[in-house]
Amino acid sequence: MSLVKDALDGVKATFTGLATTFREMVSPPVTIQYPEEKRPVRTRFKGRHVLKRYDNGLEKCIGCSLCSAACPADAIFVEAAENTDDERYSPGERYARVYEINMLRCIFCGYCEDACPTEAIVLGDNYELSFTSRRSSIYTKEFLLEPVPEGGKPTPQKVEPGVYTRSVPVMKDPED
Amino acid sequence: MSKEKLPYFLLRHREIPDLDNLEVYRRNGGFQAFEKAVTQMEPTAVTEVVKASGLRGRGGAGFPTGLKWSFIDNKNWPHYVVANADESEPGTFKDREIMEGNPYQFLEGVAICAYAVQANAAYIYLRGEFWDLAARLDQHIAALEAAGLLGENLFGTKYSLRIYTHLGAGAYICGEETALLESLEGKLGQPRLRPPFPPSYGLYGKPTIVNNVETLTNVPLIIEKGADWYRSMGTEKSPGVKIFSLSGCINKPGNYELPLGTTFRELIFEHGGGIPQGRNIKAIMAAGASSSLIVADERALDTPMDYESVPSVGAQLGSASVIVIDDSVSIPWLIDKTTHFFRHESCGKCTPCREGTFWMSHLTERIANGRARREDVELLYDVASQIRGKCLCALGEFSIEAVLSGIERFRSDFDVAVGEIQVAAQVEQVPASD
Amino acid sequence: MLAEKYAQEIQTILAKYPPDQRRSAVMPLLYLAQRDKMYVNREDMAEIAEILGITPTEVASIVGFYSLYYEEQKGKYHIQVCTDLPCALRGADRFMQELCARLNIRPGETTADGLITVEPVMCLAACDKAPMFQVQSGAGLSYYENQTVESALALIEQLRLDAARKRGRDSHV
Amino acid sequence: MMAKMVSLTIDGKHVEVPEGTLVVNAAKKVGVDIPVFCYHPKMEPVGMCRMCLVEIGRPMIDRATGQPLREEDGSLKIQFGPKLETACTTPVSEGMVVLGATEKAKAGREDNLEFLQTSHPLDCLICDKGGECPLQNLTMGFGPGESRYLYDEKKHLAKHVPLGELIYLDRERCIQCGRCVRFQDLIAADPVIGFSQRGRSLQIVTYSEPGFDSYWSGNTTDICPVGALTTTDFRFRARPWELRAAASICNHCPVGCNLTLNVRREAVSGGKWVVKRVMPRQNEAVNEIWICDKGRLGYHFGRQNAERLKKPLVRKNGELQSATWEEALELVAERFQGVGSGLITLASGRLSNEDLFNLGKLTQSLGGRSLLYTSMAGGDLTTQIGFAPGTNFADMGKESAILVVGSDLEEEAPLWWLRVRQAAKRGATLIVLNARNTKLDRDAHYSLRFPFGMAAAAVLALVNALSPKRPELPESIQELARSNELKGAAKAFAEAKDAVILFGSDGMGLAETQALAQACANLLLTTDHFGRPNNGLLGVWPRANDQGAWELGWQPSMNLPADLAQAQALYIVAADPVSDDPAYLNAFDGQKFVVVQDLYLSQTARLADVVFPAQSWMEREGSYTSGERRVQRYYPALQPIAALPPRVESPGTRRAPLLTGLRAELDGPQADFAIPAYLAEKLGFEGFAHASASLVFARLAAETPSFSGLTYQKLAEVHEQWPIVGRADMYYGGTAYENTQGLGAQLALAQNGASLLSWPQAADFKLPKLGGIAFPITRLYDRGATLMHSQLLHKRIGEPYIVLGEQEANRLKISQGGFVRLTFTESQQSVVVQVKVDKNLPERVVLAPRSFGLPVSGPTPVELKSAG
Repeated sequence: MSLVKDALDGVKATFTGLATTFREMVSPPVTIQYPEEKRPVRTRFKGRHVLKRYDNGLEKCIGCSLCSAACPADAIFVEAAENTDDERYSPGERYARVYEINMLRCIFCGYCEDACPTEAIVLGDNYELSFTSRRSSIYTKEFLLEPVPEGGKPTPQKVEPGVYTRSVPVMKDPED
Repeated sequence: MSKEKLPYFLLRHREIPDLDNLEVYRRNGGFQAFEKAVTQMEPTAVTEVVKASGLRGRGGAGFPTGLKWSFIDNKNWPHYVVANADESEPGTFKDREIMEGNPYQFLEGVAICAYAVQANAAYIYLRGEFWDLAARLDQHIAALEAAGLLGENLFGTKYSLRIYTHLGAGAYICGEETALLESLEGKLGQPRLRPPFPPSYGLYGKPTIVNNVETLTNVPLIIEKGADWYRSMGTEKSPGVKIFSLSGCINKPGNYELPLGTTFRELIFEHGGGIPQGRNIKAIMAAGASSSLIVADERALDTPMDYESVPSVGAQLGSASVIVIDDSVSIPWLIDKTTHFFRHESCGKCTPCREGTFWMSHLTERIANGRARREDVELLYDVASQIRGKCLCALGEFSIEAVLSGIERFRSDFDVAVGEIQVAAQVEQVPASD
Repeated sequence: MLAEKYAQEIQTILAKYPPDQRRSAVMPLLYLAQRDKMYVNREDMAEIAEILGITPTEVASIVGFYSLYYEEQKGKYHIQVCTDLPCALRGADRFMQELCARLNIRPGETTADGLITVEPVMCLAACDKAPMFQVQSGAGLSYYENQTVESALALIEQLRLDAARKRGRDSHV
Repeated sequence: MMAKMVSLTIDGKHVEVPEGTLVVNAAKKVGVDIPVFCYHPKMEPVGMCRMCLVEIGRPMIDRATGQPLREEDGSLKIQFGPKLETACTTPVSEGMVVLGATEKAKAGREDNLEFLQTSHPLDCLICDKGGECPLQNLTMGFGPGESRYLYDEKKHLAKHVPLGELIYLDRERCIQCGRCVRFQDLIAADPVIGFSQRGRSLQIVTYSEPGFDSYWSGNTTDICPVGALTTTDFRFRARPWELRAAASICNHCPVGCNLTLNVRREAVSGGKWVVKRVMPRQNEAVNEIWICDKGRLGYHFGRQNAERLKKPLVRKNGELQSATWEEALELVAERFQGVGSGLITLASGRLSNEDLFNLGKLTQSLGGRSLLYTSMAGGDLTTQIGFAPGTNFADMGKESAILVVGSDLEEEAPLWWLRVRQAAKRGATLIVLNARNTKLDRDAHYSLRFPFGMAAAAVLALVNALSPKRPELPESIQELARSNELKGAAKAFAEAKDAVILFGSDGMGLAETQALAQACANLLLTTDHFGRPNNGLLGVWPRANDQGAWELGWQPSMNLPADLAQAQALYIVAADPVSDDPAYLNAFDGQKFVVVQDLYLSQTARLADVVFPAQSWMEREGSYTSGERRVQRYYPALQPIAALPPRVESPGTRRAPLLTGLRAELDGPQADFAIPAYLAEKLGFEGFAHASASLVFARLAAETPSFSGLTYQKLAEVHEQWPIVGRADMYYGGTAYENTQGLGAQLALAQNGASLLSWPQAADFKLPKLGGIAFPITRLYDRGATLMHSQLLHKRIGEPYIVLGEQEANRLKISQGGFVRLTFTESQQSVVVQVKVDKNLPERVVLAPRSFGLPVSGPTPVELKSAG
């Protein structure tokens, strides 16, 4: 009895296993053809930082260094300088002349994003962060800045005097 | 209260023509008091007579004059006397009339005060707008020097005295005595920290007596006729006569010299001829723009105007600059006027006054122009209360009186102002400017 | 140069104050400087500073603090209307508005001929005689009380005539 | 005399403080924070900002008995006033009860902060003060959290207002506390900024030319409780929390101000650590919490710029070419060997004690002469009767006398001017004895003028008025000698309990200052004012460590050009004689062997056979001896320049390179003390240390009597100072740094007691009938090597000029700003320079600023001709 039963169980088990195999044979594949093909990230994914611009092309970053102060990994280096109306990078007096993130140190905690008073630094979707040397692990401002939006002008801009006197725009409280 | 008309003591020029002529003034007993003081009295004796007369400062604070003189620091010399003729309180225009009409009595008062504290130099600090007046006073002083009533070795004694005029240049704050002294020293007219008070640390750091024009003008009479005579007028605690400057919604505005203790009713309706166009009286400001708004009810009208009684209706007598407000006036409009004034005149030295008057004036402007949010009246009240008790000098402290009393006592006017209902203001407003 | 032009006046002014307190003379000297042009320029401030042994900044502080001194050229005649509470209760605001309207300016502005500036000011201690104003010019300050718009315009006409006559005289010299 | 002590309680803490102490200070002493904005412990209170409001209660007194009333439990009955009171203006009184944490007091602070915020822009994010801002801190600590003021109604004002090219004003941020205005008026005595307008429009203005014309302007940015005032140097350069701090000592003048160098890595400098700003560091015995603008803004010469020497240079085929240290050292050692007395080592007081010690010792070992490169003598006397340990200007007041002679003190040593002035304000008798008017005259009780060239004679006239041993006085000083003013001054000086003399080199060279020092010493000896605290002689030296050089036995040559000309080998360190006076060119005839050791390739270095690159003071450790004989340590702020790639290491803690062996490892500039030690090693001399400054100092202390007992540890000792600054409560005293790295120590006086010296030469000095005499004067901002790298100050320095009296200018028909051809009678050199006119100068007198390229080392005959 038990022998027969054992044999039957064995067969059953085999087919149960094969059923999975056959099912997976016809279901769509999980793997994608990375890097030709890319999977979308979750909405709250924290990827590589992007430095944002206003619609007119001015940089949102005002060089306040609060991101750098907030960074627990000491990955961010900011060096500010003074804007003039002839050579304006951002609204207000101060802009980031140098903005660097050492991606070897970054832990993607997003504190920089939280600390930013102008919503200039945003952790984006990009997770492709390979580099071949320590030197190239330091992402510069030119690299991090998003492209000039349509209708905007690249920085530095020559602007009307007295228009961009405020560093921090009046922002509504976040609603979510 | 006796009703018989007293002769004029301060505004004597109204009875004696050409009193601004030295001859005329001397013919009417002028400079006898000064001569008597210098030749027959010890300086301290002069102070004692003034003390005994109960004369109190007529500039607003009501501080006993003789007592102030007795505080002069005799360890530090020289001494100075400064006459405060910076009359700038909206609603006050008495000193100007004295100095124009009865200048010699005022100058004699300055001289007696100077003798009492042994000052050899006295300055008359006039507001800059009194340009013509200053020139006339200079002539009067020259006349006195020519007549030997000012200068060296007066009346054959060792005492000498010079009086100088000094013009301000448009700053209400210089009516505050320490700001006045700073201004006289050629600095910004910002109040000093007190103590020390001027009788120990005044002009150029020297003991100085600063008195109002009207106060000093009382002095020759007191010396001439005695303290008891002076005490026979007015009330027990507020003896003497006072000039009440009456202005606003009144038929006969002007200066009225009356004994202290005269009621509001008598001043406004008997002397002032009542309210124009048969309108009703709504409120009274007893001390110019710095005063609380008194609800002009029967009780208030029957209140005697002296230093003790006015507080019973929630106000101060101050300089007795009575502004009458009739029922066509919107109180928010009124306090916008006063806060605008204080904002413009704040010297900027201390934070609550500098920022507070600025903020209040923003709010009152909004309220008066019907642009206010509902909570702005509460906020205005809070801001005004926030200023209280924190300022360096009286300007800031008094800038809130009209605001607080206005909101407390005339709340309905504010409700109208912040409501959607637009009430046509009686007087068109002019954009505020700094 | 003030020191040469007003040597006598300067001495008279300085004599009023103790010798070691010359600084007290800053306000009268500023009036002296303002007489010419109806404003005080930097050179005058520097010269007054020199006379008194203080810095030009200290002189400029005084000019800035007190409202009767001007750092900039405005009209030759400043018509300063008191619009404080007691005067306003007697129609001073309306008076000034109408006056300005008739002169085609706004309060604080100067007429097209550069002669007349109308501005509101704080209390002038003539509350019982409102509407009233003072006229500040090189000649000093004078009060005009119990005014109407018509009487004010008549005065302005007179001031303009005076100015024209003065200009004519100056051009002959 | 001890002040009466008063006891009171503040927020429940019992305090005992001297009578007259302000409540706010008493609170600070027991660690109770009463917030302030306008109050500053170095200035008289004004009670403007109303931030320090507290409840104050006082014991009730029974009018009849005069006794205090008591509660039932026996405690004092306390009466509180109806209003809050300002703690900054209220002096303590016995039994006072101060409450700063009650609801009423807290509400008062909240109210005030809300008021201040109504017009403050809240742009902390980009504000240079953000992070060390009193308004920010106090708002966090005591503020209402939210403002009810409508944002739209905020007043917008100019944010970029240059008060001058050094200081910027942000009108929006200003809270009208007046600290800056009061500082300039009361402490700096330059009321060149002031308030204009009134009420909410009150604003800071300056009408000076150039703007904010004061040597003290930078201090206003320290005490500004908001970011309204910023220096051009630091504006937007970094956030305060990103900076590291290294303790240092200013090396521009002999005061020895304690500094903090704030450093940070800088991308635009290629990622190097750089000094971002210079801040004062508290030392109440030296600079209190102030520094002058030269110290604050003139540091750039020590930075690692492109012009700095990085490698040794050796002359090959007539050209200076890069070489290895090994090569250069080897060559110098070889050439110095056996030169004996033919060697002259010429070094300046820009070097540290350790440098001078090793240089001197090497020279001595070789048998050469060590000469101090200076324009001022008299140090042999200041080492004997200089300031004794415990001397502090802060302790001088009533009963003290201060004589300043031959010195334009604010130009020569700004902080001493400030401290002397304050001593005079406290009641010290200040006697200013000069040939011309100086700023110090304003505060002097006796302001005496002597004829140009008669400084020593004028001091002898003072002695003459006191002493029976009357020195002979020349004719032209007789008038001064007979004056009652001088007699009064002499008497006041003699009768003062304590007295000091500061002598400078205004209008004088070596010979004249030597005579002056001797006369001053005689005056001190005659009046018995030496050898104890707050007495003695102070030299207002041209350089930071001149006193140290004298202490270590360095002396100047009275005839340096001749000495140099005769030498066979020269070792010139931190000195550039050729730029100063082309006459020195004669010494460089190509025959002798010349070694120059410096930061830059100076005019002198260009003539050398070997040039050693030296480290700047901010790259290394060392100590200076101030004029007050206080030895103070400075610490490295930057990593030294290295030709090899730098190791990533944090500065501030790093010590001088530890060299296990010389040669191949040596790279980049070396410390001035190390280079002579390397040479000594090459030459086989014993007893040199090169590994670290502390080792050198240990030897120095062991071998120099006046330094005996001093160690680096001792110099690093600190004690609590008042006022408290630089901690979390920087609102109180400003952003000056607390001193945690050492207050230094004053040198002991020479053991052998001083006795009356011979009278100095004081011959009659007559101005010529023709031509003129150029007298050297010192200007704070000069064209010397240390300032020309600070471009910020260039505008203030200006081009070379001379000063003439009105008569002289009229005679030459020249006015202010005109040009004149100045010919030096002896050398027949001539230059064209601009003229400034000072109406108080006599005829035939030409004032020639030092370090402006004019070869005037002492009174020099010149001829003048208008040059259009």
